[in-house]
Amino acid sequence: MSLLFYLAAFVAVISTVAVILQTNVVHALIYLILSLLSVAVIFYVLGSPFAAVLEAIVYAGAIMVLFLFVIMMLNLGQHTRDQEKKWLSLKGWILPCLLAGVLLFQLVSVLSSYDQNMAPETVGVLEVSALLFGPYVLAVELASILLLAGLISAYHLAKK
Amino acid sequence: MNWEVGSGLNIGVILLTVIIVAAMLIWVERRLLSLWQERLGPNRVGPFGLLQVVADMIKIFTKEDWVPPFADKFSFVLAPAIIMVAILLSFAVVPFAPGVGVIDSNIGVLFVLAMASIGAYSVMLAGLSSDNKYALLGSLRAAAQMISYEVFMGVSLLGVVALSGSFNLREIVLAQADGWYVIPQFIGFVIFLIAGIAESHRLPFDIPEAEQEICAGYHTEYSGMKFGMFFVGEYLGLVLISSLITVLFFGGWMGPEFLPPIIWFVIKSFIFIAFFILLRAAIPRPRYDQLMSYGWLFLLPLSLLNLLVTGAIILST
Amino acid sequence: MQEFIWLLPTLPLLGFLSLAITGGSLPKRAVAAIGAGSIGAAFLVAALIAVEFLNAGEEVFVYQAWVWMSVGSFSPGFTFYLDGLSLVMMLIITGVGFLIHLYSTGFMFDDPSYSRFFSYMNLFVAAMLMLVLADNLVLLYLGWEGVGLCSYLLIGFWYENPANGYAARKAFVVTRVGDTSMAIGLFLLFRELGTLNIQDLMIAAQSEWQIGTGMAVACSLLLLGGAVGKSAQLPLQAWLPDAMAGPTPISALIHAATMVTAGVYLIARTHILFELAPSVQLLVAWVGLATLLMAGFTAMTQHDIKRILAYSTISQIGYMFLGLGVGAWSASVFHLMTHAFFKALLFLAAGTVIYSLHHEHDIFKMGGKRKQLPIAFASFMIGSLALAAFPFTSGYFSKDEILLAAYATGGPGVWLWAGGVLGAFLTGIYSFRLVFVVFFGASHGHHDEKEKTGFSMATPLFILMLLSLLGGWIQIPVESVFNHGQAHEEHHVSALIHGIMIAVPLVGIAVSYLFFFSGALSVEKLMSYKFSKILHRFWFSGWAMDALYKHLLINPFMWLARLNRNDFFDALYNSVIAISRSAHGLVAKTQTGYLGWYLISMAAGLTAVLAVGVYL
Amino acid sequence: METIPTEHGLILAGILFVLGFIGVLTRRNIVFVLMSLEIMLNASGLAFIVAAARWGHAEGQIMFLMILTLAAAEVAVGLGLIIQMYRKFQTVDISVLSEMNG
Repeated sequence: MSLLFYLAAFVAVISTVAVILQTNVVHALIYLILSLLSVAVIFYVLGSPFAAVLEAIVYAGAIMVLFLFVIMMLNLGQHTRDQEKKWLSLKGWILPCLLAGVLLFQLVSVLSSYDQNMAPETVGVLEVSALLFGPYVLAVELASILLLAGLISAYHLAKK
Repeated sequence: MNWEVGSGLNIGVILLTVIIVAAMLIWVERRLLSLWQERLGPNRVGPFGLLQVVADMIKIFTKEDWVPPFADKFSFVLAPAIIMVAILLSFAVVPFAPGVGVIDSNIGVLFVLAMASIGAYSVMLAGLSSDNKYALLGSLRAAAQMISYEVFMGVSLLGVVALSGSFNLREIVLAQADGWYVIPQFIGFVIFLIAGIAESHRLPFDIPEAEQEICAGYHTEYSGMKFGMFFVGEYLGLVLISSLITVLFFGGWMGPEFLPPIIWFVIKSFIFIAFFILLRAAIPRPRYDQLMSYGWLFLLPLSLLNLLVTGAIILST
Repeated sequence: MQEFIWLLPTLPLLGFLSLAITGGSLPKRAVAAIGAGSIGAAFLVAALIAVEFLNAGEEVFVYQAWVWMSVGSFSPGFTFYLDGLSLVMMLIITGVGFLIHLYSTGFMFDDPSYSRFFSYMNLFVAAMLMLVLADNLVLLYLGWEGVGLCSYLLIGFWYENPANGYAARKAFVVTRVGDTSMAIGLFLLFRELGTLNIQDLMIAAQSEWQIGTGMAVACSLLLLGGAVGKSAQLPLQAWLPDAMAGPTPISALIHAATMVTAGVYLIARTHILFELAPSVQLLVAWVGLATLLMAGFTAMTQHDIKRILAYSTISQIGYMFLGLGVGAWSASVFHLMTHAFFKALLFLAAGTVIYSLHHEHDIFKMGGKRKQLPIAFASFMIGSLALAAFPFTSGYFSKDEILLAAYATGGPGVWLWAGGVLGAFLTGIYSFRLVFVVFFGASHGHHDEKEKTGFSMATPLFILMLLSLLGGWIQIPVESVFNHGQAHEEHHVSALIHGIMIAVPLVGIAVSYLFFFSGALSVEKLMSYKFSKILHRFWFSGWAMDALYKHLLINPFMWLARLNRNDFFDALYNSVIAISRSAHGLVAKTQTGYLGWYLISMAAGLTAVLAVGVYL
Repeated sequence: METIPTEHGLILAGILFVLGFIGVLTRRNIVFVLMSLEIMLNASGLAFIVAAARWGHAEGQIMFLMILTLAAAEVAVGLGLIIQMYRKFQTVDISVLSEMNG
């Protein structure tokens, strides 16, 4: 299982790197879906099958489809790809990479002091749902309100 | 994570069988259609024209694997693979019979839904990468249709899940020992049936590939083996939906003792396959907007109501 | 019945509230019913209370509605105090007020803001009742300010015309000067004597202060300032003539029943305080005398019918102050009452004249109207007779009492008496000048409509005519308030003095007759002298008071304001603004508008914060 | 079954987060920016799942569900904005949105 974890982690990192390096939006999106699916695999390995499936259904299956939809509507042709190439100059990468490197260094230096293994047991749908509709029912309500707000504002924004 | 059912043999046999069955369905469909339309159908190659499928395969395999120069090659090649992979992966959780199946997963139903949603990318990428307006239109339609009907499909299944108390397809089958879920969950069954047809964009919901309007829709530019994958993928979807209906609503492999369980499963599934082919022969295609408004304005409220009533009854008993 | 005294201010207040809340959506009949009805009901209550009060032997009655506020030992209540003085006042206010309201229902009927008019009027009466019934000076001050507010609202009632707004502001600001003085007086009284309950205050003042102590002088001077402002005496009389901008019934209300009498009431109410400061009391008398003469001379020269009446009011209030100054408290209150009758009558009659003549105010454009406007003519006749103190009319008795009291004080009293008699002579001239010019002589003929008086307008006139004629026989029950057990002293003076006092107004009327009726003496001839011309201009401008104020107060103030415009403090504040502006400019430079720049800044900040969190 | 150290999961989340971070900073195409934001959100969700696995509790998954909801709402609004922007400026370059400078 840990092999599966490291494999999926490798795929996730590689495909994420591909996402931020791509010039073609559609390809980047495909890599992003791949990254999300490998994260879903990681979820499964880490004993959260429900989260894994939701990652695949909602994240990879619904949210990314929306992206694809919008890309279809934007009608980005070859010239945008050339433009992307032009924008991705080396100069633009230095400062962000420096910052990100510092950030990563900080994160790693904080996190690596934490050495404990993850519990191997699986937490299934039933446990999550019981908790979700028990003590966290308010969070469910809040989430639904958030979604409603998102729905309304998206409808309003996309209207002509 | 239960691996006791799955073995190398199981995986291989099921994969092959499913693909072959799907391929054979091409012949079955043509023969059945001609039967209902009072004509002969393919009957020249082999006995009853059975070898027609083999001939078609040879033709498809040997055709030139051509990618149009204006297409986006990466996604163009990826698209047909996605639908095959997604649907074949879905079969992994289907319990055909005791001991016949790949994974006995606790999240089987959800896994099927996840794969269905991944399958939507196939048509979208195909249409987008073809750089062809018919293909783009077809893929837009397909994407909207599939995303919409995924919702009702998922919600209609939840009644069954609530009754059986599990997402595990095998346990769902076992829970139907006392009675098939088609009786308490008839509304759920009907919605799942309709959503399943739309999901696999079979006739009459084949709006993404409506020939009269937009050529062949999203696979207009495809030919050779890549077209074959779309083609077989459609029949794979047909088989998948039929077997899911059998598992979820009609007691799966269970039946009287005189036949082995796998045979019961095949019989039940085939009835639905035949039903789908009959639908193709009988019902005309609706308009695109009719399809969408039918789904959102009728099926969604209905499925939610069904879920609500089911939940209320379960809680009260 | 006396315990229903709280109904008195409440009824008009309810009328005001219901009219204000409905905001003009009621039909006019309903508005009239509410507006006049609430005052009528209040008058009914007042009359019943008066009957009981007189039957019970004039006992003081105190009714506490609730405690208004309670801060330490200071706890003024909504407490109503009923004695002879407040009884007389409340009867005048509700009675005359009701007649004016009744008149207004007809007079204002064509006005689009009918409901607003009555709501203001009701509030006015409510505030005035609060003022006269208050048992402590805080509640009195509430009514005092309420009256001021309502006068502002009513004078500026036709607010579309900027001149009316100006007049309203002028009335408000000028009376504010007096109000401020009065407020300071209240603070001083509370600080010195620790209470503002009027009766306790009087007792405390009597026991703590010697006659003529500085504190008593200061307090009574400050209160006098308030009274002078409200009652339009010198030097704060300037607002009253301009207050004619409002509708005529308002003038009647302000002059007869409410507002200007408030100052007289205040001094009468706190007369013990004034008795402790004889110099101030004498000052009151001199102020009254100066005012009455000034107003009398001015009234002789005016053309506007309402301005003549306004100056005559100032003059008559001057008589009241004169009375107060010489200690003739009850005579002053008596004159207040009779004045309420005939001045209300005159104003309402003037309203009828103006109403019938399409808002013509200039008396020289009227003329010969006695046939055309018989009721108004009768009213003016009777009202002017009473005003000029024609024997045995109501004004005769009250004015007589005041002048006799002035004469009886001796010393400067003779001079006060002489001035009062001169004022009576002037009164005779200007009141009959008005009557002769408007109702006799040649008709100017371009207004020949019939008199427009319906039932609602004629009835109050008749009642007031009756009261003006016979009001002198009324005995007002105020002796117990002012005399403190001493017997009422009769003024014994020679028949000569009596004769002079009867004759002088008649002489004034006769002079007026010669000038304006028979034509034996000619105004034109008189005006041909340069000296009289200058005098006329001087008098016409109200003794140039407005110009005086302009040069004395307004111009220096404007100069100071201009001087202050660019002072040091402004520079200080401006520099603060300039510094923050430039700092803002610096910060604004970081706002390039480019999303990428923002993101980089955000990321750098995030990294820095994390670094602080991780390594510190 | 061998176990996985918690820090490895967390470091993976960190790496993904930083990658998304770089994407947000470098890209000028607003679609890419939004996608990078999704990567960052997903990385934080991964951190929650790792924590859930560490303690064997369901709360981490619940938090992931909340993040999922948030992402869905955010993407709906964000994509609506992108469409509006494209309609108005005919480009997806974020640097054209520079009118709000001080």
